[in-house]
Amino acid sequence: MELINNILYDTIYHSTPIILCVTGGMFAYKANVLNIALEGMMLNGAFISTLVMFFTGNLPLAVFLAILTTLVYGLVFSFMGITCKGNVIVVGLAINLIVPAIAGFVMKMMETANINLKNVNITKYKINIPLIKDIPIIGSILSGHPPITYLAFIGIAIFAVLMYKTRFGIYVRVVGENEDSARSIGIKTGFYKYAAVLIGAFCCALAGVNLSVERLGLYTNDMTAGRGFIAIAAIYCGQGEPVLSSLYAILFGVARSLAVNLSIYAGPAAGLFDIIPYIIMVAVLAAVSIVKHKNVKVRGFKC
Amino acid sequence: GGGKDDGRADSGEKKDVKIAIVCDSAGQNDNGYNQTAVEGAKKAADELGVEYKVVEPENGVPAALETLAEDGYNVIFNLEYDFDALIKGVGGSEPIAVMYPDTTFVCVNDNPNQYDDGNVIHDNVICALFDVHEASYIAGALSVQVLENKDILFPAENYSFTDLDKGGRTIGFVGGTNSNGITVFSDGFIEGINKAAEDLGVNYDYYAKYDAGFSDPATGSTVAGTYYNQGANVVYAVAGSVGDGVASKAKEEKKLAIHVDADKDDMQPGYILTSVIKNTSVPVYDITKAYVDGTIDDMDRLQTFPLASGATDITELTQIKQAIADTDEAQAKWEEIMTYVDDLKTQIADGKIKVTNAQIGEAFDPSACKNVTIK
Amino acid sequence: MSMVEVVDLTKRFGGFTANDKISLSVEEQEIKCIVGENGAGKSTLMNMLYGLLQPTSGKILIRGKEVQMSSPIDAIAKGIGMVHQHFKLVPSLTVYENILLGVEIKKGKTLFVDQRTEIKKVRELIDRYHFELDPLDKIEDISVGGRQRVEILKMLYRNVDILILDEPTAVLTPQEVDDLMVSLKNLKKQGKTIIVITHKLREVMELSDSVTVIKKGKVAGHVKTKDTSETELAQMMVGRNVVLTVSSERKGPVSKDIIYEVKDLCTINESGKEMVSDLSFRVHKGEILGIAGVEGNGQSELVKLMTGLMESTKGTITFLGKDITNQWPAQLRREGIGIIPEDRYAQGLCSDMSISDNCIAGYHGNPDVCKKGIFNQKAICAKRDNLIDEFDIRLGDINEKIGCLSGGNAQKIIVARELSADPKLLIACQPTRGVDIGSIESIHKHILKFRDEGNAVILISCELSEILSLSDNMIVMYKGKISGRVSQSEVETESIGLLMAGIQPGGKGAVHE
Amino acid sequence: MNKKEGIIRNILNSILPIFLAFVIGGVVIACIGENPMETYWILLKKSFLSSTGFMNTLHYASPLILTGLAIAVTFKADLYNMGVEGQMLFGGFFAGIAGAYITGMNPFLHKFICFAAGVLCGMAFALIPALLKAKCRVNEMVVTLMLNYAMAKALEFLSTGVFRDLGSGYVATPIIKESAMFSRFGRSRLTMFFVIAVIVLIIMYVVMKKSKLGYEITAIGKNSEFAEATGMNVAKKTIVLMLLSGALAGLAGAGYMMSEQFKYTLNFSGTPGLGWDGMLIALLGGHSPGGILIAAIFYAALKTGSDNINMYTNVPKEIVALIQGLIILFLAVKFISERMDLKGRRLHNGTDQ
Ligand SMILES: Nc1ncnc2c1ncn2[C@@H]1O[C@H](COP(=O)(O)OP(=O)(O)OP(=O)(O)O)[C@@H](O)[C@H]1O
Ligand SMILES: Nc1ncnc2c1ncn2[C@@H]1O[C@H](COP(=O)(O)OP(=O)(O)OP(=O)(O)O)[C@@H](O)[C@H]1O
Ligand SMILES: [Mg+2]
Ligand SMILES: [Mg+2]
Repeated sequence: MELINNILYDTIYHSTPIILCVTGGMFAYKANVLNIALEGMMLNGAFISTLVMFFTGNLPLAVFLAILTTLVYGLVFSFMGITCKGNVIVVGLAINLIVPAIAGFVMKMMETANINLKNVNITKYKINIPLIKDIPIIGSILSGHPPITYLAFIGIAIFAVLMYKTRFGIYVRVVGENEDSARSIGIKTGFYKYAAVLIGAFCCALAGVNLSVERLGLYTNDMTAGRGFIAIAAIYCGQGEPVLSSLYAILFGVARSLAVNLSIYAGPAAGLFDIIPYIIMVAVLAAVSIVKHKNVKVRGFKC
Repeated sequence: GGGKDDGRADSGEKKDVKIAIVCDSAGQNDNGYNQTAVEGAKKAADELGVEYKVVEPENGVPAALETLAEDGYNVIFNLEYDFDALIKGVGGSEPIAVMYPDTTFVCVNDNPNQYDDGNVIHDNVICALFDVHEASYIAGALSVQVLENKDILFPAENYSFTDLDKGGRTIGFVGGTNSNGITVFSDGFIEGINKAAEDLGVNYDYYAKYDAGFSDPATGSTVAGTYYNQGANVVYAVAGSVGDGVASKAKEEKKLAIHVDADKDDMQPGYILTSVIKNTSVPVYDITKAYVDGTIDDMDRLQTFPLASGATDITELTQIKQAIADTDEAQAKWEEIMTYVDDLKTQIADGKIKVTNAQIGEAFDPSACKNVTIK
Repeated sequence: MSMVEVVDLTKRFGGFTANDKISLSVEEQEIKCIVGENGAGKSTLMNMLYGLLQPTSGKILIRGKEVQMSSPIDAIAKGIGMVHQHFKLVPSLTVYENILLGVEIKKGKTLFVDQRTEIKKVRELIDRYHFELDPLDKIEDISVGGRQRVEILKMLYRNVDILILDEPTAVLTPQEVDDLMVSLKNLKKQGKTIIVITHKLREVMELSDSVTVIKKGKVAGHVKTKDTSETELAQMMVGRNVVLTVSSERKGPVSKDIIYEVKDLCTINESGKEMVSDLSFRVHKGEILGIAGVEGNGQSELVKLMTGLMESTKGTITFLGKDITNQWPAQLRREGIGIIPEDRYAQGLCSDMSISDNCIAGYHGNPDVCKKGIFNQKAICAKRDNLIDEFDIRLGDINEKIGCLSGGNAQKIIVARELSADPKLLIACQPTRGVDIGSIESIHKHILKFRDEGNAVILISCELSEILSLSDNMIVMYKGKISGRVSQSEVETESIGLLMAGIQPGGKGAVHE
Repeated sequence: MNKKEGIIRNILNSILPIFLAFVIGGVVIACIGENPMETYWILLKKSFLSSTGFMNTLHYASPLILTGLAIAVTFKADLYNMGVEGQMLFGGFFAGIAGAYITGMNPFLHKFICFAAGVLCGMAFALIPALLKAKCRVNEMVVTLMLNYAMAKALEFLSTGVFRDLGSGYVATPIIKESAMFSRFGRSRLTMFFVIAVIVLIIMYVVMKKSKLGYEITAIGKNSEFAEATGMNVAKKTIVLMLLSGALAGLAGAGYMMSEQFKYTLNFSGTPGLGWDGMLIALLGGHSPGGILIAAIFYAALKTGSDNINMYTNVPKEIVALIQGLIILFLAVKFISERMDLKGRRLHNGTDQ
């Protein structure tokens, strides 16, 4: 029972940053911009928020500056990739290099290898919902998480509405699907691409805050550990649909949580458990794809 | 960070002694193993007037060793486990130790510089080993002692330990990777737990994960979370930044963690029971001093730093002591535990207690630890 | 006062002058046709009128006032709307979303789009202009004609007075063309001014009030429609006499040797629906078999099956006595089947590759250009030069990308490539879609010559006149089946129209599914 | 005339970003009170101007050339093989195993076996996404991304388990035998592996520019529907290209193992990893073999430069990483675009269907 609760709680834990990256990244995906810099942006969010917390202890300021600086990266990405028509993969990879370089540089100047928030008690951030928290299974899913975790899940719905029910969402999709047609009716395609990337930056910053300040109270230079790339994978799996992509993110959270929680029973084979999340993703993807294409008689990949 | 070097190190005109520290991947500011080595170098610079250089190699340790030796550094400390190029030579070239016979190389944490028969291979290579298994042993014994007396020692409102008879006699271990350098900690730790458990007539469960990596604190946090939820009251982390996640989780769960390398007790004050220190500044300073004094050739080519040397130990416990309840009973108990711990230290120093040292290839025998169930 | 007036409008692309001092004027409530060869500069001119391109020099006057348009938004604000040659619709959105794209109706001051009102408005619009559309259909699911209507509605919703249509009929079925002409005339009655670019002179004569002919970026002449004829226009465009309908007259009867046989062929689409069901026909030596039908009745799938782009679920295809069912395009070409694919720039050519690369596509493994996997660049260039010579392909720089060629010349490259490989059978789909009359003439001549050499041709076209004039026999497809077979001697346009609608002439009612 | 203009533009386009990045980096260096010119001089001198330094640069460029090519052959065909890192690790790992566990072998044969092991492993890894793409139409980018992580974990498992060097204090496989090691040229670190990489590069040049396969790669990349319709079996070609890419990546890993690392450690390919570096190199080199060669050498110079700056100045090595990132960022953009009017040109897209 404890184990199940644990698995569920950790699922939410591990899903959150990925969901945030997914919901942020899918607008860029829909706008036909491959934002491979999710990883770097998330890292920046984590770094700046922890840094500001370290020096000021002021959480709102930390979150604000984390978002602001990540938006700057978003702007750089957009400017180089969209306005200057640079190769977005290269731009994204460059940002993924620059963020840890700057963070590493600052920490070197601070003569530390990671930033530890002694002034922060992360239990304080946890929202324990009365009554619900005592219900077995549901309690560990719904209660005891920090605010951004709740935001992330609420965000799925908000972004789904934004994507499908508002003009903004329609335009982003139009820009991605047929830039010519968008231009021919005078939609400022650049603006929507910028906006899509910046939404991504915003969410990634929150993901970073969640990962560092809220959950751990510390920052280390590769703490994002590839979560941004996993998010990209989830976005592709879900083809940028908010709910579907988020489900893939959660799937990953489940797999990861299972891997961590079950590995303590696995003895020497525990090392192999870490492979599970990735294999599950691939297997699910393959299964979905096979079902989807079972009737396709057209050859080639354009269908 | 940085040293005093001014970029003209290759002029070769200076007669001054130059030493270099080649860091491992954690980097010079790791608040641990590398950093203390740098502190040792600083101390040597201040007191002995040597020049020092700290290098964080990008293209591998061998390349850095070679370049430094080429540039006339006299003593080069290698904190990374990569010794093949130095001792054996790779790719058809001579060992670096042979290429630069006038340079003294120091291998920290391992003893690759001996033939199977125990004879030294290169005279200009010194190896420094820390008996961290002994410090871990103390940490293990301390954990049990503290847990068994937790209700007396700690104010109930600050901690939420699992009851001892409801699975609270559980201790976890999170290791970065499954290597001798890590298991040496775990083995000593288990033996220490076993010793104290035996003395108190109780039985402990032991969880261990040896592949948590060194960089993702979130992994440390979740693994520790799992342990704590399984009833563990202490988790010992030997996994770099992952350990920071463990410590953070300890605070979150209001339980205890044990950290490693440097005194990190103040990272989450009150929730880090102790840290197992590996004080690399001692060998760095000592060997540099020997070089400056000209006595380096008389030194043993294998330098071991046991518990008694002070280079490895647990911390002074000042942080945790502040968390102890202000009652007389608690204070008295604490003193009692301290006595117990000091006694163990003496016994180890005297050789009465022998702790398994995986670093030199000794095999750990779980069946000898009857009071610990390894899960 | 003229509605639109263009004075000395010039557009240069680098060193190339696409429009050279063009002047023309369009009166209010007039339908103006603009004709000219491929690459003459028609689209360029219209794009300037719509603000998509900016003129290098010259003036545009709307209702007598000079205007500067930097984007389509400006153009729409000035009452100009355009339906492009290549539709600018978003396939995954619905009809109503596409129509209202850019002018969405919001719920009050919120961010949300008021979908209900939008749908209602679009319904009203559709009813007002008597267009046949369902606002809730997705664009990717509707026919080409439907898409065109959406494009037109998109402009009408924006209340434009001047409507520009760039080759609106190139992809429409005859029925749809007729419907469109009726609609356009209606619009004119309702006060709109319309500019139409087309290659089809019949439509020009039927629809327009006046015609402007453009040749190589310059105006070759303005005429009133009632004062001119198709032949005169053709002469003006091409600069020589053009045979408007090449006669397929043959020297003798079709041979009895069967070259190609399709038997009980079936296939399904993604959702599992049978798109081609139990289809059978034969092609003989020296025969042109035309396949007619309204788009969406399985021709496209049939073509994919015949050209190796799709797999069948049942049935066989035999070629020269050999079973070639489900073979890949490379194998088919090696067997001796030449393929002119349906979509020139999607399947026939690669716009981003050079002319020589495109000249060997499909035959790039042949020993004459490729030995042991390595290309013989000299042979490739020689082959390219041969094709260009032989088929009179006109291009500027030989090292240009294919995408820079005009439609007609690009199409001629495909025809040249496929015929030069000496196939026994040519599968030609829409071989003259969007191609100017001069090129149509030459492509048709090549096809007939190929047949007369004793080879067979399967011709699939939604241009009924093309099928009627070229083919010896024809079959009509309806809902994946053959609804009728006719030979040229007994053909009547009307009965074919009925067959295409699934009705057997003689009042026998609909063909069974 | 036109060509000349293009060349000048290309040169400017590559120099300007580098210049800009160094200026920004210089400002940062100056801000921390160090001398930027001196720092850069060390970078230049140690990476290019001394013969040993230059040879070392070439040495570190060798695996990058191969991973760059591995990326280029797939990216050019519009296939996103993000798994080059994993393929390289896999290949390197088993080349190391073959090198360590096979004894008493003729050195030439031994190296050949190691290379074969590396190439086969690289291909085996690549086969999974290739088959999934070709047979089930699964997005290869996602699969390769996922498998990278899975591979790193699996190799960690193997190197801490069955293949662990028990004598080593950290996680490492046993060191490879002398017969599997490439020996250096003189005092530099350069080995035959560089020559092999260059030979492979030349072969790939011919393949990509002059061969049927190269033609097909371009066609599939530019328009896969066209490719399919003109008889290139895209599914089959996908498998071929992924295997080729995997083989190149495996070769890179094997060569790196035999010329530099000699054993597999958890830090085998460094950060961000040779496969990821390869991606940048392929993109910067415009997917063309010549460009890849230049980009790889340049990138390797920065890498060695990083160590040298670290060793000879007090500038933290993060500065080099920062400059590296900035260069890449700026290189992504063509500062001097083609003639404006050419830029606006749209190619026909065909009728809308
Ligand atoms: N953006 C551009 N850049 C350079 N050249 C262009 C551009 N757009 C068109 N052209 C060239 O200008 C000429 C006129 O093109 P345009 O599209 O106006 O011809 P068109 O008369 O519409 O032909 P079609 O009947 O084939 O549609 C062609 O030679 C074309 O290659
Ligand atoms: N037109 C041709 N005439 C004669 N032989 C040909 C011709 N085209 C191809 N071949 C040869 O037939 C053999 C099989 O051709 P095929 O194209 O199937 O080869 P492949 O290896 O499958 O090529 P691809 O990679 O293009 O699929 C090859 O040896 C090829 O050289
Ligand atoms: Mg046109
Ligand atoms: Mg073939």
